Amino acid sequence: MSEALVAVEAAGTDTSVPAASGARQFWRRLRTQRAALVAAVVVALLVLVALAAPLLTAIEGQDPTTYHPSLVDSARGGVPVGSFGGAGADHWLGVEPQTGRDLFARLVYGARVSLGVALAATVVQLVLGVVVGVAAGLGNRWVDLVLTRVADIFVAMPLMIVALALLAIVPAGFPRPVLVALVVGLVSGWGTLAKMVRAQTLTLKQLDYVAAARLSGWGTVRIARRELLPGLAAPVITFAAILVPTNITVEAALSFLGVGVKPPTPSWGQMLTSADVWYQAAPQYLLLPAGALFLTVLALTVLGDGVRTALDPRASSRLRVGTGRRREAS
Amino acid sequence: MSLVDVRDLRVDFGGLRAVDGLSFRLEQGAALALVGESGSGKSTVASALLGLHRGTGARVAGTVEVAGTDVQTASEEELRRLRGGKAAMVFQDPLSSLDPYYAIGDQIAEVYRLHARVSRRAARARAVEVLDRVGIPDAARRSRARPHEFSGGMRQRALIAMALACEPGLLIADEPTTALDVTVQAQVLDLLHTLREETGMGLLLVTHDVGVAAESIDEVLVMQYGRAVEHGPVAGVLGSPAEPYTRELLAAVPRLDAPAKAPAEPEEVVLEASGLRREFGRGKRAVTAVRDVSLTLRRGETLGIVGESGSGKTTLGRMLVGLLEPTAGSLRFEGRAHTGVNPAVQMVFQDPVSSLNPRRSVGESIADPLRARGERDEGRIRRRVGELLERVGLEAAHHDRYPHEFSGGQRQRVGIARALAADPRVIVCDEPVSALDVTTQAHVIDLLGELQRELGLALVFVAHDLAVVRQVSDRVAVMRQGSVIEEGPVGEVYASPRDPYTRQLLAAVPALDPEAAARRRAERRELAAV
Amino acid sequence: MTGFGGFVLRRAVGALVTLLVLSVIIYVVFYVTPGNVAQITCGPRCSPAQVQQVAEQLHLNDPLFERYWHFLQGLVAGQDYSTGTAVQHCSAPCLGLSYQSDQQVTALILAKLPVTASLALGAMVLWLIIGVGTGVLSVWRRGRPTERLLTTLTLAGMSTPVFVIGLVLMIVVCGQLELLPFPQYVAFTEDPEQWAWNLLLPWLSLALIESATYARLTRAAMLETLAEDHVRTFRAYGVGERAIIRRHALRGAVAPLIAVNANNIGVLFGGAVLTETLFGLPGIGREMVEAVKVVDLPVVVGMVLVTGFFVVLANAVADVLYAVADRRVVLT
Amino acid sequence: MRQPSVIARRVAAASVSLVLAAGAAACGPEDNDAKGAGGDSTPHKGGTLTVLNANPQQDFDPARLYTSGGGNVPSLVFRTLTTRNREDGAAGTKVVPDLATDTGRPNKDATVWTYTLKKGLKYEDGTPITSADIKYGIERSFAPELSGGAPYLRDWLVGAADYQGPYKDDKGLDAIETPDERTIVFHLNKPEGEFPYLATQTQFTPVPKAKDTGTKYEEHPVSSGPYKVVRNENDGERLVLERNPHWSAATDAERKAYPDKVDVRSGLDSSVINQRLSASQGADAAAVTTDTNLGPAELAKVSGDRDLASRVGTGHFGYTNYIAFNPKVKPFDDVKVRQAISYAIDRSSVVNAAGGSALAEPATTFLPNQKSFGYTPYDLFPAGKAGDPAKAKQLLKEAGHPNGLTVTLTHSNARDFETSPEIATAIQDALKKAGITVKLQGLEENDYSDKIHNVKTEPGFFLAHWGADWPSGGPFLAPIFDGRQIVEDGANFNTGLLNDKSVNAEIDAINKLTDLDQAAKRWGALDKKIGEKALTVPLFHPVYKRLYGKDVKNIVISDWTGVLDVSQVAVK
Repeated sequence: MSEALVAVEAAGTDTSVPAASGARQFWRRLRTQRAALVAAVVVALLVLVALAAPLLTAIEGQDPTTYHPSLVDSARGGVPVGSFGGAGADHWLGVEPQTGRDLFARLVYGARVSLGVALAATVVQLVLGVVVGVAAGLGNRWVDLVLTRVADIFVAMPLMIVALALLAIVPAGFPRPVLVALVVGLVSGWGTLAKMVRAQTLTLKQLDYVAAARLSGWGTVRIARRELLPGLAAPVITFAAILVPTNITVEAALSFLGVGVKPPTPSWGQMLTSADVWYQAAPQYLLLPAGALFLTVLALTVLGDGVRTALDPRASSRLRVGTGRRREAS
Repeated sequence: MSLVDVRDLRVDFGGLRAVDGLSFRLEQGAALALVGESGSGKSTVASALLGLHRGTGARVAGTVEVAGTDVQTASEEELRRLRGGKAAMVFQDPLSSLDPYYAIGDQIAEVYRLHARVSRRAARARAVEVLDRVGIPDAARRSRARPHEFSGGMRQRALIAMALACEPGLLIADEPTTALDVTVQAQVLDLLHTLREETGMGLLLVTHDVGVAAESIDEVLVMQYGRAVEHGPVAGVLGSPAEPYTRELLAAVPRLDAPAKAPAEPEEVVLEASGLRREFGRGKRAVTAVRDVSLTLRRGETLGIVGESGSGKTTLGRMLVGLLEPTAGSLRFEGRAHTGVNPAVQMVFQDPVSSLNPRRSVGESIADPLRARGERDEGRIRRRVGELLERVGLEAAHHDRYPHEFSGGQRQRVGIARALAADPRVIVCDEPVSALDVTTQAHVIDLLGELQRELGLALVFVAHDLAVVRQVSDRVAVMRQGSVIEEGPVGEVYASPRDPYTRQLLAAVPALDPEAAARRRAERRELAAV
Repeated sequence: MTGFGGFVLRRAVGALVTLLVLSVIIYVVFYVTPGNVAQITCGPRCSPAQVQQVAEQLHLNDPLFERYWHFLQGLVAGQDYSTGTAVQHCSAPCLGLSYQSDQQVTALILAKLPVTASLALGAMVLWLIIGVGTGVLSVWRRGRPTERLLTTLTLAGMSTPVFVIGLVLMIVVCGQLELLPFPQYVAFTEDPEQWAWNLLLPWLSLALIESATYARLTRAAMLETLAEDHVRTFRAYGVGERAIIRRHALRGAVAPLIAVNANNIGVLFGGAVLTETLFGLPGIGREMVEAVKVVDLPVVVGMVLVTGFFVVLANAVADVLYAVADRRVVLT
Repeated sequence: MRQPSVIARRVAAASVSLVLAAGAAACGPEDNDAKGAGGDSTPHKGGTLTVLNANPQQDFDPARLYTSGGGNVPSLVFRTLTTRNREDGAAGTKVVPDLATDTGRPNKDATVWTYTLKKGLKYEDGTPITSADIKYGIERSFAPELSGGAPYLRDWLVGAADYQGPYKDDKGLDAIETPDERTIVFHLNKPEGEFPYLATQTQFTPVPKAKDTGTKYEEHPVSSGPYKVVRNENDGERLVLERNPHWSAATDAERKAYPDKVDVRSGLDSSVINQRLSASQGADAAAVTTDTNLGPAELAKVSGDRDLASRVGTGHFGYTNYIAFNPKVKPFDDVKVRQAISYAIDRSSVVNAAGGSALAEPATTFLPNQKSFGYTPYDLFPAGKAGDPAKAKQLLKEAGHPNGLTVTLTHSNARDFETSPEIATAIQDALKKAGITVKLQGLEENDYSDKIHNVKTEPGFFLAHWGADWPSGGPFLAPIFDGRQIVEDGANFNTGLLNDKSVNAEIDAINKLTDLDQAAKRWGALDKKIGEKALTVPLFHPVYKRLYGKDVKNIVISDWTGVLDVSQVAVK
């Protein structure tokens, strides 16, 4: 998904008139949205599956790396023996072509890597985007100019190319999933976020309660932390909800180009990359990771929408040029 | 047959009853004002007249007949014919009530073509005609402009033009002047008056401002909590109100003819501004918001700063507290030059919603100045916040509540408590009551007065409402286009304004007395003719 | 400086700074990238002496700043180079020669750009049709099963990597149903009809992935507009739901659509690496990945600059269009 | 030379590292009678042959090409002194005359080789081909601007080591004499019985000096073969070849040149190439590929379809994938450890990871399993199908590692199913049974290639492969095991750092032989002798399966290239 969409969507969250808030309110409003609740449960389950991968595979009695040469037909390119890709009591979802590795185990371990990488990259993007954005919004003209320019450079940087180069530079000993997460986080997404946060900061900075905090005698850092950051939560969370699925697909694309997470570590993107040619001979090999990815993106998107609605129930216009006076609310 | 006949109207939103058994009639060509404070249900009634609650989840019961259409039972098609065709509505915020993307003439033409089967050209011509009718100069050209290219008053005229396009029998005006400056407000009210005289249409005016009502109508219906409190001819209701609530409402309205404050004893100067100037933007695009303003403020006195939107009064207020750095000029506080913020100079903000962080408890917000001063003892902080809350008329137990749990007036009290927490010697109040209902307004003004006497505070009272400023100030400065054009003791300035602009401003203030209103209207015509 | 001229000047200066810094970053990154450039260029069986000759030929032994300076000189003044038998001139702005193919990078880019542009612009048309159409339909049918179905379908497109969508489309549409021939790039100048038929599947693959974005954006912007006061005005004047959606709600979505679309197009002009690879389109993205793999620095820098230029340009154009679409916006 | 394109992902050995530009890979008819699909199997002239390739013909300069036997598409345009025999199977490993009248006349110790050109040879513009043009063609391959070819000319020709090509040094190479227009004589600095094989490479293509445009020559190289270049777009991504009217079949016994036109489209995704060939629609019915094989997934699909299966060829190419040890790194200095690993290898799971038994044959010898290489079967450390962990454990115990061992296996991150993570993981999995814990170290391709070919950074235990420059033991064994070919300051291929006097002496001795059958036998014996040192663990020899369009006839796949020979196919 496009970063710009994220920016526009998130910017739609109007903070100029802060919504009545508090965590309780937020949960109450989230609870009223059934789709979002279902999505939250799905996301929670996915995370749980990822965390419990060793346990789940232990129950199945398999692991994600052991080869089972006897379960594939070597003469036919290693297509799994038996119907449904060799699915059965031993291998719940069948085995991987060529190697005979257990697909269920690879899928749940893949969830670990894919979700882990995506979440970690998102954290990097959020930290960078918010810190740079707030600093640019609060800093003087030069700080603003330099930081905005830096963000621009990262927006203009082609992700795949720089990722290819960076992933080649770092020594092989560095844990690969961490590296992929760092590179994805560093190179993509945050520039747009920073520009959005900057714009939001400039808006928030004008708010009376920020002025009041200044009059109280607080310094810039404290004001940023106590008064601005909470106000940025809604657009930033919205942004994050869209960044996570984007990062999952970026991981898949990097795998396709051969610089993603390395085998034997399974990830959904890497499974998809190996599986697309098997679409005709062993369809389940492709459909399983594709389905998992789809479910994740769907759940995260719906949840993101829900969170956004809960944080900002008034679908108010981002373009409103208000007169500054309150409207009669009868 | 009456133009409007409402019988036993009840409107429920979820569990909340907004209108509760309201009945009234409006005859052809007559004018009725629905007057009430926030939450009285007056705007809900206006919407119900056009069936705008359909499909929104609100439950509407009772009978509503408008121009012969039973709104409750009418078909979609009948409703569409009613809306705009027989009864047209003018909304409060003229900017957001027009589509920002289309030319104003096109928007009027679009509405006109819905009700009159005419060509695009003819509809466009009609749009120019009505725009001209409401006094838009050079209407043919201006009809091609988009809403943001119009001033507030012009936009309101355009909305009225849209309403006029189909020659409806009834005009419903929902707070048509709330967002406007006082002089513009007067012009719009005058326009409505003229139009009614000429076209003979009925007018239903919805407003919280009794003064606005007095200017324009025949009958008044005062509402509270969704019910009618008092209903009768305007002179009767406003002149000799029967109900206590009506009396309270009227008493709270600041009047230009009320006794002015006795001038305070001159004491030492606490704040002195000389040659303050502020520009925004750089180069050719620079705009001077405040130019060469010099003021002095003495202990215990209130300086009123009055002006219309864009006059630079808010910018000046922010410079006085140090939130904005002046481009030129200097400030002296208690004899010493100072820049930047100073806890001893505090501010009370206009909007009680945006001036409190919605995500922090009010106690936390009030404690900010204490903590910033280095106070670390939680017990002492809590005690002091409790005292402050009680001092502004709230309870110490409110410490852990969040802003949204308070009403507007209460929130403004919290804002005052926060300002007080810094032990200030000067408080700049930027439109502190303009967002409040009149009764609440009066209470907050009283509170500020008490605090001033008790603590010897110097107050700067920035406002657009001349009556309010007159009520609270010792001295007043009138601002226009960034400069102070007139300054002096309240009595002098209001009684014998030297500057013609001041005179114009004073003439524009709505009067409560319908006769006085008529007289003023005549005065305004004269002033305009000059 | 005011007005449009000032805007263009400010943006141009900003873009120049951005691109220069970008090129420095790429130079440094590729300087530390592993891979013996001379050995790769010469071949794995080249002797150390030969590798040295090649390194000298490519100025690989010069210090980094000198090489960058050389690059800047070429950019401003052009440069001469030898083909062995003759001296050729690479006129400014010269981005240097490919280490691998000895071709002028500018010529390389000019050859690839039409392909990438064809891909990007066609895909844009399709995703706007599919995305905006879906968005409008889901607003019109809001709260009903149709809306949920549409949302789910577009999200399915968004969550499937392009290499999966593209390959499956190709197998089904070209291989099994035989509705279209397998795509192979035909230049527009050569045969416009064949150009379109052959690009249809790549366009569709990209459009299916991107349309979710536009559907969601359209829907969100329209719902937001529908909640605005001016829509209430037109409802109060008897304007019907269909006209409200068509005339007023959709209009409100135009400006954000422009912003997002321009940004996407800018990024796509930098090459849809995966799509170009899968469909064998000789575009910028694929060339760039190939160049990275063989550490062909001049090509990488040149392509990154062009890519970055298009992103910057697209954003500036977006700002202008945004201001045209929404006259309240002032260009800064 | 250039690295394989990223496009050639997913498919085993799309391009073999040493024969990239030509594109090696294989295809041969399942049954041995070379027949196309369809009723009339007689080939006719005419039609357009489409070639669908993954890798563009980026190098189309004969000086820059690194081919085995002159390449495939290039050999349609470039004729060389000698060439490979264009016959199916083992017969195709013979070297035969091309421009020359014979395969070369050596002096007694094989240090001077003399060739005579056929009469009536012409370029595409009708000018005659002279021996001086061949000399010039070879000389320009020494120019640093045109680097990329094989190292042999520089190593073998007298005084060529520091020669920088005719652009910098117009005196030329004295080692090549052209006493008259049809005669060319090569002076070598040591006996090389295999010189006729070398003369098949494109550097032996005549280049008219007047038409030489240096680095731009590849845009339109002057044809000496049956076709000339009429279109070359996007750096070799699209090539259109049409008949060269001045080529005469009478002077060329090898190239059949049936189609009137050859349309080469490259830069395609390998899976798309196979999809197109299997659909065989329109022009694709007359299509072949010279660089893409069926991958495992496609093989699984094809094997269930009778029609498709009849359009699959099988080919072999001299190529071995193996594990390399660096005996300077502990614990691989201990031959017992190396043997233990040899015993523990599970070749069936390695073969599966490489694509299954149809795409890979388990290898126990370093030399490819072909007669021309002198293949002598041996299995010195029999691991059976699935490895012999017991024997391995025993050896480890003897080596002083009773409790097993932890080692690091270095591999590349390429997606080639050769040195790629899949193979490494299969080995990791197998060695676990023998108590050897394997840590994987995956390197990016450039990094991998830098590290394993540098004596200072070479890891102890890594995946490697080697392919033939021509079908003989010489270029297969010498670069890897000849101690004098250890390169200290550049790309080194003697990864076992073996410098054994008796091995070196035997290599010299065989090189003197001009009887190639005799030489082959001795290479085979040498291979076994080296194998005893356990410096490598041969894993598998790839097998190439290739689809071709349904109208393609006269399929010829030699064991030299393993590639469907485009000079032989007909589409009518």
